[in-house]
Amino acid sequence: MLNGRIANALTPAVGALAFIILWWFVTWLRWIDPVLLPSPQASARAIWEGFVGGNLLKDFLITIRRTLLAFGIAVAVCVPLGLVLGSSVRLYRSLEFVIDFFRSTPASALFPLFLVILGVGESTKIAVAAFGAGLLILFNTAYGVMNARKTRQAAARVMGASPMRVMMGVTLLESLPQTFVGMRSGVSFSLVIVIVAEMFIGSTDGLGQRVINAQMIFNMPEMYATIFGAGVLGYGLNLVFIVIERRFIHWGGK
Amino acid sequence: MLNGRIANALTPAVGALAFIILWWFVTWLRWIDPVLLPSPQASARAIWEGFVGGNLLKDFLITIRRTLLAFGIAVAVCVPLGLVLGSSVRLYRSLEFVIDFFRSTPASALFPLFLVILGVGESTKIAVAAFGAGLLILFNTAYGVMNARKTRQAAARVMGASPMRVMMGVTLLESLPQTFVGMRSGVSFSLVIVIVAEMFIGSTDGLGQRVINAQMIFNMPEMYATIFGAGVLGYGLNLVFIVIERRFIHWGGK
Amino acid sequence: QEKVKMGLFIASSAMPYFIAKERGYFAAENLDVEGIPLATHPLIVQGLVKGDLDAASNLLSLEGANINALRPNTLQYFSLNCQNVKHQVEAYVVPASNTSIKTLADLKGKRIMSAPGPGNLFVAKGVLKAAGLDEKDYSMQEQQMSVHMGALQGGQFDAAYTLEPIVSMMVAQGIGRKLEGGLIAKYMLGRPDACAVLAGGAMSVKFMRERPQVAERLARAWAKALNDGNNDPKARDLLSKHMNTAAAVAPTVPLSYYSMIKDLKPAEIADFQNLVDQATANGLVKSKIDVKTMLKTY
Amino acid sequence: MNAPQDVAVGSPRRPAPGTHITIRGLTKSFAGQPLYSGFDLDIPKGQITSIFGPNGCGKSTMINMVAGLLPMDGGEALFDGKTLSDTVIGYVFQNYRDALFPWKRAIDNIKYPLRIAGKTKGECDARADELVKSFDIRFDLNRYPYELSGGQQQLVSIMRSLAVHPEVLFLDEPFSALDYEMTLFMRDKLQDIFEATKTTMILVSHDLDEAVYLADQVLMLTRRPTRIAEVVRFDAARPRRPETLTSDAFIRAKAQCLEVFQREVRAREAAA
Amino acid sequence: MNAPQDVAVGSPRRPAPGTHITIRGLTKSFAGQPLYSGFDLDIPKGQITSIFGPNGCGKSTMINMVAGLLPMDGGEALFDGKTLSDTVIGYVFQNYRDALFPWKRAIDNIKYPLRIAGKTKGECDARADELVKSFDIRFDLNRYPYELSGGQQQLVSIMRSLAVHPEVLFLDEPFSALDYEMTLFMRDKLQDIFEATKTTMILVSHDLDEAVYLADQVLMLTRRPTRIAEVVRFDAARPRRPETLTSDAFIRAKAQCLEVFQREVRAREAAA
Ligand SMILES: Nc1ncnc2c1ncn2[C@@H]1O[C@H](COP(=O)(O)OP(=O)(O)OP(=O)(O)O)[C@@H](O)[C@H]1O
Ligand SMILES: Nc1ncnc2c1ncn2[C@@H]1O[C@H](COP(=O)(O)OP(=O)(O)OP(=O)(O)O)[C@@H](O)[C@H]1O
Ligand SMILES: [Mg+2]
Ligand SMILES: [Mg+2]
Repeated sequence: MLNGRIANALTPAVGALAFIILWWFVTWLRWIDPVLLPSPQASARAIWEGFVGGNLLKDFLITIRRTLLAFGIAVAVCVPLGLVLGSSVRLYRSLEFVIDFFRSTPASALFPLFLVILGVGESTKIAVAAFGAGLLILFNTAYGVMNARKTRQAAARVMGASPMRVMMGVTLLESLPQTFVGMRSGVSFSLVIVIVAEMFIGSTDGLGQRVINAQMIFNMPEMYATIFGAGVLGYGLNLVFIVIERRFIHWGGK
Repeated sequence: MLNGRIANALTPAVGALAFIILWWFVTWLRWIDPVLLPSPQASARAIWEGFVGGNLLKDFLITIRRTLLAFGIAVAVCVPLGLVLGSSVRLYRSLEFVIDFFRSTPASALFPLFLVILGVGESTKIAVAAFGAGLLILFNTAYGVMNARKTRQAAARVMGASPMRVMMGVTLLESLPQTFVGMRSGVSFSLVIVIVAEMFIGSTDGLGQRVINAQMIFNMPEMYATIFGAGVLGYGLNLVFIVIERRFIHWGGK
Repeated sequence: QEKVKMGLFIASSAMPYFIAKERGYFAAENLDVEGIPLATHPLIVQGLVKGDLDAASNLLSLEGANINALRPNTLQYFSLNCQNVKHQVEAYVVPASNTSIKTLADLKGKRIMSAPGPGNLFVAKGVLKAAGLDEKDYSMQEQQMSVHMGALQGGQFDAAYTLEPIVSMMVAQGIGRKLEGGLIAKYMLGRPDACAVLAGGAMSVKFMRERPQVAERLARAWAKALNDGNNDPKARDLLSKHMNTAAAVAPTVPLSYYSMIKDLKPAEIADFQNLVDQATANGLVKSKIDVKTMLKTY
Repeated sequence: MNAPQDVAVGSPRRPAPGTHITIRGLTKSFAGQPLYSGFDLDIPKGQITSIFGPNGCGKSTMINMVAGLLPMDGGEALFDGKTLSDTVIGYVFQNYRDALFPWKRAIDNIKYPLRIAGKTKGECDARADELVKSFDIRFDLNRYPYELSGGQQQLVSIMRSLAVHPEVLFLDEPFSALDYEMTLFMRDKLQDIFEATKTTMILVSHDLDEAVYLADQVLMLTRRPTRIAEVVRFDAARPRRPETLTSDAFIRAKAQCLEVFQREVRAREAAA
Repeated sequence: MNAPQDVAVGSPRRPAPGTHITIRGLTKSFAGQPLYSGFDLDIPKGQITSIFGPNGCGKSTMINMVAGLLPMDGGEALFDGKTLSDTVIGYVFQNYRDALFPWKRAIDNIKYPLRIAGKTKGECDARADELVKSFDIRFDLNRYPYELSGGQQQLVSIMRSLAVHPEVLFLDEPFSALDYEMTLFMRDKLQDIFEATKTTMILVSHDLDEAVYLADQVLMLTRRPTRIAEVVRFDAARPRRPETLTSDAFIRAKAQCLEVFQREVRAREAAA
């Protein structure tokens, strides 16, 4: 029982460990020039120095803030929208063009458009990330609803639940496993776009700006350290969902 | 009956039309300076000229080729892998870090790494797109398997189907609705990364290179025309899946 | 024919490559030079380090200094591009309708955008410092070059530190007015005719060591191309064809001055050293480096 | 592809007095094959109507349409002058497994219709307690539905349908998964509830004993395209008890049902 | 929380001669509550064993474990010296709806186990035809399962389990959704198949008539933690026909079952 618990807790670490060992191995064998790909130790040192001396922590927090803001907006708008669209296949089909269109357009190509509309401030970065993440969430939620069995919604309806109640109390929960997949895609994507935006749209802070600055002055340990930080952050955000999912979506696959 | 058919065929056009009308409206009212956001007519003309005079068609085809190659690799590798990982939750959890890590890292930040490994040729663009799309497909397929009911797999097993047969004949089909969502996310993402890669790495052709060139010389009609082309291409690729889905995944939600 | 891979950063400073290619100078040396466009300089450096690239047509000087500081003997410049008041590549631009800003000093308290990257920020700020403005006196944000025109026109910024050909296009389209150009030479190096080296042609040391004859032939072809670039106006036709310069401004857009290392005057080398030293002091280059070690005379 | 309109036995166009649900001109086809065409039926108020018919004759489809869960191709169903949405309905799905909410514990599934009806938490708890006591439930209702056995799930499904004192109760093979004792117990329970509340009940069952034992009238359906073969009344006094099963009236009614059933089945077989 | 190990009636540790499935020391608990602990059972070869017991006593769980669909916490099940994977099994799930493949037409569902067994297309078609004829199927097997009524789905599920001439056939409430006539027909059909093939059959049923009518022995289970209350043999000659239902032997066996059942139910109730 206890052993099981420990094993459970350690499972997620296996991948991380294997990944770092592989990284270490590649650099140790010098398969890749250490100037181009620094060792995990060098990157770890850069992270440490960034936290202690530099303002890595600040950049970290700023990026998290932007990501969560963007993601929050995306969820608030696109989960309900996805439920509504998914409930009417015809409605969804009629809007599918726009959804697939923008899903297939690089966020970086849309920067100019967002800049034109929202200016160069903070809001553009958040808006473009919310937009990108929102599309994924919308898409997944709508498909979750379309692919869900209809019996339970019918059951709620026949018990006299209002359409709103059916939607929030049944349809939402019915599509939740897929919606969660969408949210996890969305939170990662939101982080990705925030970082890209920080790289390319006038930013003086955030992980993206650190990445691009480190890259420009060819400070590879710093660059990979920051990328690694971003990846870990992404996993961390996903972890929140994994935990919620385990707690709340116990019925998946039952 | 016939009316229904026509309505069905026209449904997808509604969104596209609304989108173009909105675009036209915004530029017509001059809410946004036409130098920054050209009208749909101007962009249409640019597309026309690109097809007739320029080599837009060639760039189009090159981008399609790269996208499909990357996507094909991603599907071939990641659907089976997703089935295997999804069948064992513990295995998936142990690798989840790596999957979520890379899902949360911008492809553009990974270009240096891919360049280091694969050099500056064509293969890098395809590899990085296949990698990005593959992660999404893997993630969706694995969750499709995890969230699928287990009864049918049990039924196949008890009828004496080999594990391989259960996987390909039942697990795959059981998770297909979600796998399809993953594939559609993947094909769009693959297109996005190919375009971004064409913008960034060693490319003398493709839609991405057109976008960046047009952007550099501030040829906005050409830029938006190309982006529009990319978006339509993305919808087109999705359309293939929508059609296949309608034909083959008739049991979704039943 | 010997195969050579050359990294390109698509900008007007890549012109020598296109001249040599189109006018057959490479072919005359029996070279098959493949140009590989890469959108950021670090990717070019990476290619040179790894050996995917043998040379680069226009690699930022600070990138070169940096990699050589990190990893001595990685690459050497065999030609440099000088910019100064006569060859104005960089400039401060203000909206055309704005008449209140007449000198750099008037930028006090303004919102400024700069070309992106630490190198550009370094010079954009360095110039203003030399003009007497402290960093606190203005706000500066970097922006992708592609949004400079839109952002200036949209009124989101009061001024832009930007580069050719954007400067010319802003002026030609009536969006902006050039406040002052050739800033680095004048303000940071102290002489209007100083040679501010922002980029140059580079070869990897590995390439030069392993295929010295090929390197030499490449340099010979290159020298011819530089000569055309400096003196033949018709070479500019290539700008709009290959280097993302609008046809309207291509004939007149200012370009930097190209020289092979052997043609550089000692003062110009000293200018180069000066600029690199300032960058080093600013933390942009890891450690102090003697620029002569990264120059190769052909 | 319209089959000739059947004249439903005992269903004049104008609803008979005491009718609760009036079905008129019900038409439905699947994949171009007609299931119902112009089907008329009156379901009397405050009585138990059993529906008895072969597999696939459209029993589930009919009650689904009447309860508004499936669109009709044509026709209408009226609820004693009220609209469907004003009527409190209880419904036990044939497919009970898919109709329970797996995200709610069994007990919360039972309380769900009470919540919908706007009852307070106290009222919900009280009613749930009452149900648990009355059905003498011996398994843990704090489990999730997917942790219950088939019969337990069906029992929860029945309790849920009864929670709100419905005006009309649809029961689609409600006892199919219950054990021997529970089935007997539930028949009597249902009868008790009926006597106490006079709820209109529509019971689909393949167990002829059960169908007749509980019913005021047994609706005998034919194979598709579905008609009413006959409506057999069974007027034995309530409460009916196990002895009823051996009473003359019961045996007569059952025999009549069987005869109609055999006749219809044979007739179709001959025709086929 | 270990309940005292029950001594299973009629199940010595060494399998009785003619045993097909030997279950020894079966242990299973859910959520910390024991369901089986040290359960022993011998299922005789070439006989029909009915399992009769209250809802939630673990009938489905037991046959699921024996068929390898659910892991045991402890214990083992042996198949006449063979391993489970070498044994051809037919299985009708209580949850038949979720066990059919919705991506295959009904007819292809039926052919699936034949395909698995490596039969050619021709053989599959021939066997499917044979089944369709033998079951006198009158609905369209080219429909997808979700287009069928509950009873039709169950019928398809039964046909699928019979397609490959299994050595052991597990039937978990296989007739629960079938109509009156079909149920009678299927009982006889199953008996015919049994007589022709002597397949070992394990039948879970809540219909005591059915359980006894078909069985060579009826396994009476108690409530959880589950023990064998009694094994009632019924040796009437086959083929059994409707007349059997009125024979003395039948009435005796049924009465004995009922008595055991009542006694067990009462005993537990008193204990509870
Ligand atoms: N979605 C569908 N597509 C095509 N045919 C359907 C569909 N749904 C139901 N049917 C057909 O309609 C008929 C009636 O189905 P229904 O479920 O109402 O039967 P039923 O009387 O409830 O049968 P059972 O006693 O088996 O539950 C069946 O023959 C079935 O095949
Ligand atoms: N996943 C689970 N978690 C907890 N308890 C479970 C789980 N699955 C089954 N049970 C419990 O195990 C017991 C046996 O279930 P099982 O389905 O075997 O019963 P059964 O004898 O087949 O009943 P029925 O006649 O209703 O089909 C039940 O009490 C049930 O609540
Ligand atoms: Mg039915
Ligand atoms: Mg069971």
